[in-house]
Amino acid sequence: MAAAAPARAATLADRAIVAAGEAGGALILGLFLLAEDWRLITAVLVLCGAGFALLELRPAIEERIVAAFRRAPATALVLGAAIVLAYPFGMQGNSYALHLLVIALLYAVLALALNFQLGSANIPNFATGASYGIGAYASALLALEFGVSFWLTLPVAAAVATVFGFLLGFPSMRTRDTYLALVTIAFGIVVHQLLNNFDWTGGPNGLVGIPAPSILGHSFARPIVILGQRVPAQANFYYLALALVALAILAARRLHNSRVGLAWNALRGDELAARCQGIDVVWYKMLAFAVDAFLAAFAGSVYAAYVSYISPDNFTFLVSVTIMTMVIVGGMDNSFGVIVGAFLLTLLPEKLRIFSDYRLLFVGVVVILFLVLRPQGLFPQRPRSYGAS
Amino acid sequence: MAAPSPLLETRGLTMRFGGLVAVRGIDLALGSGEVLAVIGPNGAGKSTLFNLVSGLYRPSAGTVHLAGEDITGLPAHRIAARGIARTFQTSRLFGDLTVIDNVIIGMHARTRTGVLDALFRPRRARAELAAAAERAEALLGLVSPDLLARRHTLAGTLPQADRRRLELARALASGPRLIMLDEPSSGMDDRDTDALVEDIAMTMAERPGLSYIIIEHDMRLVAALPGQVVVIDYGEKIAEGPFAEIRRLPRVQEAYLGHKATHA
Amino acid sequence: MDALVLQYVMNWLVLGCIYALVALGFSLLFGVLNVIHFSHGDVVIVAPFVVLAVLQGLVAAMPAATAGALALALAAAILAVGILGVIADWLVIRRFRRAPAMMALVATVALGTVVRELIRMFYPQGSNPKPFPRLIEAQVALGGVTVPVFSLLAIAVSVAMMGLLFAMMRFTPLGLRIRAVAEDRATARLMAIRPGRIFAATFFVASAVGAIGAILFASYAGAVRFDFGIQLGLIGFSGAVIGGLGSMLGAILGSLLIAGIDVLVQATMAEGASYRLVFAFLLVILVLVLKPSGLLGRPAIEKV
Amino acid sequence: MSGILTRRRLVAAMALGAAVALAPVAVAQDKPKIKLGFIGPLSGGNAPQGLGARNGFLLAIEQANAGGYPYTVEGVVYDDASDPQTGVGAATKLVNDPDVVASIGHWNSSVALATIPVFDRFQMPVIIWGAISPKITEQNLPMVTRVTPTLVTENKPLAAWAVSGLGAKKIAIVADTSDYGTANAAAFGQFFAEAGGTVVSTDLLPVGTTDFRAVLTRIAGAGVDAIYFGGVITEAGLLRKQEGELGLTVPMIGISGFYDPEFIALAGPAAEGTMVSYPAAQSNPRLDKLDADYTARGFAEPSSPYTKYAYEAANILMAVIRDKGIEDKAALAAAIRAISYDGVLGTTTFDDHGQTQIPVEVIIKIVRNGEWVTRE
Repeated sequence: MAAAAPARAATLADRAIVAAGEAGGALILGLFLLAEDWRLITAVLVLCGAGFALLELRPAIEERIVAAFRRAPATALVLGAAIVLAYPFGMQGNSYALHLLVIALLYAVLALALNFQLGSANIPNFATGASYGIGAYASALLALEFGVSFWLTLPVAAAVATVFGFLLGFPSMRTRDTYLALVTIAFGIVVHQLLNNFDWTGGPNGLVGIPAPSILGHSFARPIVILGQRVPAQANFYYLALALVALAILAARRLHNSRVGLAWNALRGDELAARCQGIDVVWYKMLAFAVDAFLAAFAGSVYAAYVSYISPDNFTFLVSVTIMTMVIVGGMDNSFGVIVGAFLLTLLPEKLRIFSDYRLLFVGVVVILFLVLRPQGLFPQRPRSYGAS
Repeated sequence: MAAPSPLLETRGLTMRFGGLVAVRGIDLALGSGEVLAVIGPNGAGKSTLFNLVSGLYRPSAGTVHLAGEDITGLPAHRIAARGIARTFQTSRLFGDLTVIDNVIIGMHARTRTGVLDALFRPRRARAELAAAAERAEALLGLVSPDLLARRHTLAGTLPQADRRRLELARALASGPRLIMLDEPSSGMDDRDTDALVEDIAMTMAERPGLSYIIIEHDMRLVAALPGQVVVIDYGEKIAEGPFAEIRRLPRVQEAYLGHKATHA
Repeated sequence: MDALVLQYVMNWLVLGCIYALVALGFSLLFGVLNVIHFSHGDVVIVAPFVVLAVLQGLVAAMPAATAGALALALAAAILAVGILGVIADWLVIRRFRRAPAMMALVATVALGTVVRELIRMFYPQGSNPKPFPRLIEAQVALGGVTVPVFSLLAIAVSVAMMGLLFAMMRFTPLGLRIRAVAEDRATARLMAIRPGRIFAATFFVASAVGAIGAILFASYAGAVRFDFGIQLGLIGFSGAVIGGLGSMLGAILGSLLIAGIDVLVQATMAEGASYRLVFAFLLVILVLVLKPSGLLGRPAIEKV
Repeated sequence: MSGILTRRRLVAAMALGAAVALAPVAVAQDKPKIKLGFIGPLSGGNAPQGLGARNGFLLAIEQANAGGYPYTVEGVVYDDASDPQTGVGAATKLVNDPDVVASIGHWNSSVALATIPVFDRFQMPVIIWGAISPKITEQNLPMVTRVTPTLVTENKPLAAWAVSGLGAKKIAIVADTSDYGTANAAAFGQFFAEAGGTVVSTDLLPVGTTDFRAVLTRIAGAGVDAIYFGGVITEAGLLRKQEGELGLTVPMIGISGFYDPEFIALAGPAAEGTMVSYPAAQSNPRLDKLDADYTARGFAEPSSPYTKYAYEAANILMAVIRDKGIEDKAALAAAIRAISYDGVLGTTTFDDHGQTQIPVEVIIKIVRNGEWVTRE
């Protein structure tokens, strides 16, 4: 008898809710991406705000939607995959919208990476930006200095960053909370300063002319043409980043629903009690740092190849704080929430360009409002279910 | 009735915090299947003793042996893996996780899945977790059918008595050789205490080989337990023996009942 | 003493003292509220702007009175920033009292952005650096070198403030109450202390002390810009943490240590200047690896 | 069911939003409309540079619109916040807008280096108005040209003058660790040594440094004839002020990066005697008129040293667009490189890498009585 709570078969209503949810989400996102008029952008934002207010006031609605997704996972997966794969073709050739999507997806990977730590294990880490940078630099240097193919630099860069992640995790053996937070802040600053000061990293000028990857002779710098439909070159990286997000989600799910995820959750809840259950907290903390660095490095490699130029300014303390904010605003230990957080905080500042000077001010105010009004995050953690699948 | 090599043996166990000596030269011996009650006034060093045995503190002097093996100063998770489980005076459940999550975490030392398994062999990892979930449910059913019914609620929302039971279930989940219960009755009324005595008696009947060390204040509970009683005051062992004898010793009455006069 | 060494030592002491005034705020707030107020640096840097604004207003009104105007401006700035700290708490920080520490951290980072942007946009020509007057221009001869009186003043003011703060915490009813709340909020409440008022008072004191630090900082640098608060806050925070949060003496020690390594590296290493942040923050990491709760912090023995 | 209900409301609201967005802004105009892009730091510590440049850009457009230009030009201004990623976002937004014909951009070299691949890939001519890293034109991307002299062209004559004119034998170099500072320090150091001087020390300090005393104390001990500073206004002002305080009386020199009244305001009386090299060709009647126009226009922000570059870049763009039309971007880019433009900077021509060839004959500007004057 290992059944989880709701194991009913999916009803037609469930499927309808799933379809409506996914299509609606895609539509709102598209509208937001393509909108140029400040009134429309404000309208979409107000709409989203109203939506969350509704969920806050009527938790039953949220429960119903979640239940529907749980009962109709196949529908959700197939429809979701179809939507995200076809998405670039719905952007009307708008390369700016595609660019925003690529950046948002990369930040989603970074936020998912940090979520292993911050969400699952409640270990503060203000150095995800540094791992992101280490990955980007490792990958770019390999490509530029040794002509290594992008696909090969990916795992190597990830390995390099993972080593640094373990190193950073080392102090976590003894330091905790605010003290550990400062260690990671310091690490991030040191990495940024060193990238800026060394000669072989290109100094403040960074690295120029990082080649775009290619696959089967198709360079990622060229537009995609399928059935006469032409989408801008950014779509290549959209799919690459998408694959990375899918990978990150898969890893997050598997780890979350395993002994490892439980151990992280345990040391989040009560480190001392966790130790008494036989959990080697030092190992699990360092592991969390390593996993974070590993995934962040992937995002870094893709970013370097996408923009073809990196400099230390891409990997500042502020970037780490932004990633941290994405996880907390999105909802700790909830992959979907974290992705929403990443999209929100990537797109919001871009879309607030219309408010020009007030942009940063608005972003700051919005973040504070989110934290105050929905402290558990947009999509809070949900209990595990056992034996359902 | 003591076994040739006792299950747990401490020799000269001592703990100093700066100038303060919390535990001084304590010798204990406990065989398989035995029960030991530890009593003494507040601040006598009982919990410190537990923390030394379970590896949360590293002793300033003295040794701890488990079934002949020296486990002095090992980190807590290693000691837990060797078969010593414990509960805490104020319950330390993982409140933001479900009841069943708590029990499965208790099995951490008995399960194997690592990161790579979780990532690349999901089937095996899932099977292990499913098996763990099944065992956890069985265990919950044993400790309390009521708890089993609430296995998907968050542990933080449980009432006091159920928390205590869940802690017991979590401790049992690791399949220990020795369970240390730190004041299981604290904060309970008489009815809950009676239920607790029943729970403990039942698990003892269910797992005959298991040893217990129980810190207790409630004399009714101590009286109901089989086995020896150790009295600690000012960090030192001042008496040892069956409860019926211990309670009559003047030094114990002075040390213990003197402090606890209001309660007694 | 060698004239150069004396210069370095003065430089170190002035910087260390200024950082310490900011660090003390972090430490005080953490000790009492268990909260990291990451926008502290941005809040206190408002002080020099208030000084400038008030000075300008006063000079426009009556061009004669300069010394009096300066005193008035300083007082106004300290008061205003003290109140600003209370407002920051009231608007944002108090909402995270029971939340996980990281939420307060992230929220206050966002709050810092807001404060910074508000200065930039609403102070006239807010993006530009503003020259900030030296409070005292005179110089004295000391051990063979001329030393600005300001440096001595900065050190004296800082030490006096530290002393005042210690005395306040130890001997005044307010200090006793603050310590009571820091020790045990629930018990303090039973003793008819209202934690809400104590929190406000703590924010006021921490921000006002930080404001003095920020004014000295601007005056020592010779200018103030809307984003100077970031680094001031970060270094003050680091000083407080490596000293051991909650320990006022630790905050001072930590700040002196960071200022010390900064000056030392720049003074002695050929390319030291470009690595000054690297060394400062490596020191931070090193201290925390060796002393996980900071130099004078209470070691975290957890009660079981 | 409630889920579906919400969804319906969503659609209604979206339709409403779309209707609002599409409401036409009916303006009767016979001239065709085009847009020109501008990117620069409009927020953050470098905002003064960016805002001054933006105003120059807008002023050029306003004057064109008022002066019988064949198109109605609209300026599209985006902030890059000195952040490469934000800059790439802005550049992508510009190239994506079919109405934007060409752009000018960037004060920070790191941002420019990040965005020029975007401009190049999406075929939009871009003129760099502020970023000075040699790497920008070294790549020789066809779409990219630059109206500012690189550091090399400004530092070389200054270094030669420092040795021969100023008579400095030993010099200490101070700069920040940004691209601007490091490149300046390297270029000046090289040229100064080539001219026969000795570089005693080179100190680069992280951006945001406000206290230079430790470095200055060491320099004071080394006994130098002058200090070269290769950074921008804030740090230059603080450095000079603190120099005076430490009794370091040797002159401070630099390139035009801090040739700004703001510097004098910051350094106060200590600014006296500070000398910078300044491209001589830049002083001409057109420039004086720009200054007058700028003042007359009443912008909220003061002009910056980059106002004229952005102004000139915009004018060059509009000049080639007038000739070549708006369709063929490659032709536009080629025309920019081929131009010989008479403007506020003098006569601008570009080399085969798109770098301006304005001859840099420098004059020395010095602070006297709280004002920048030409040193005779």
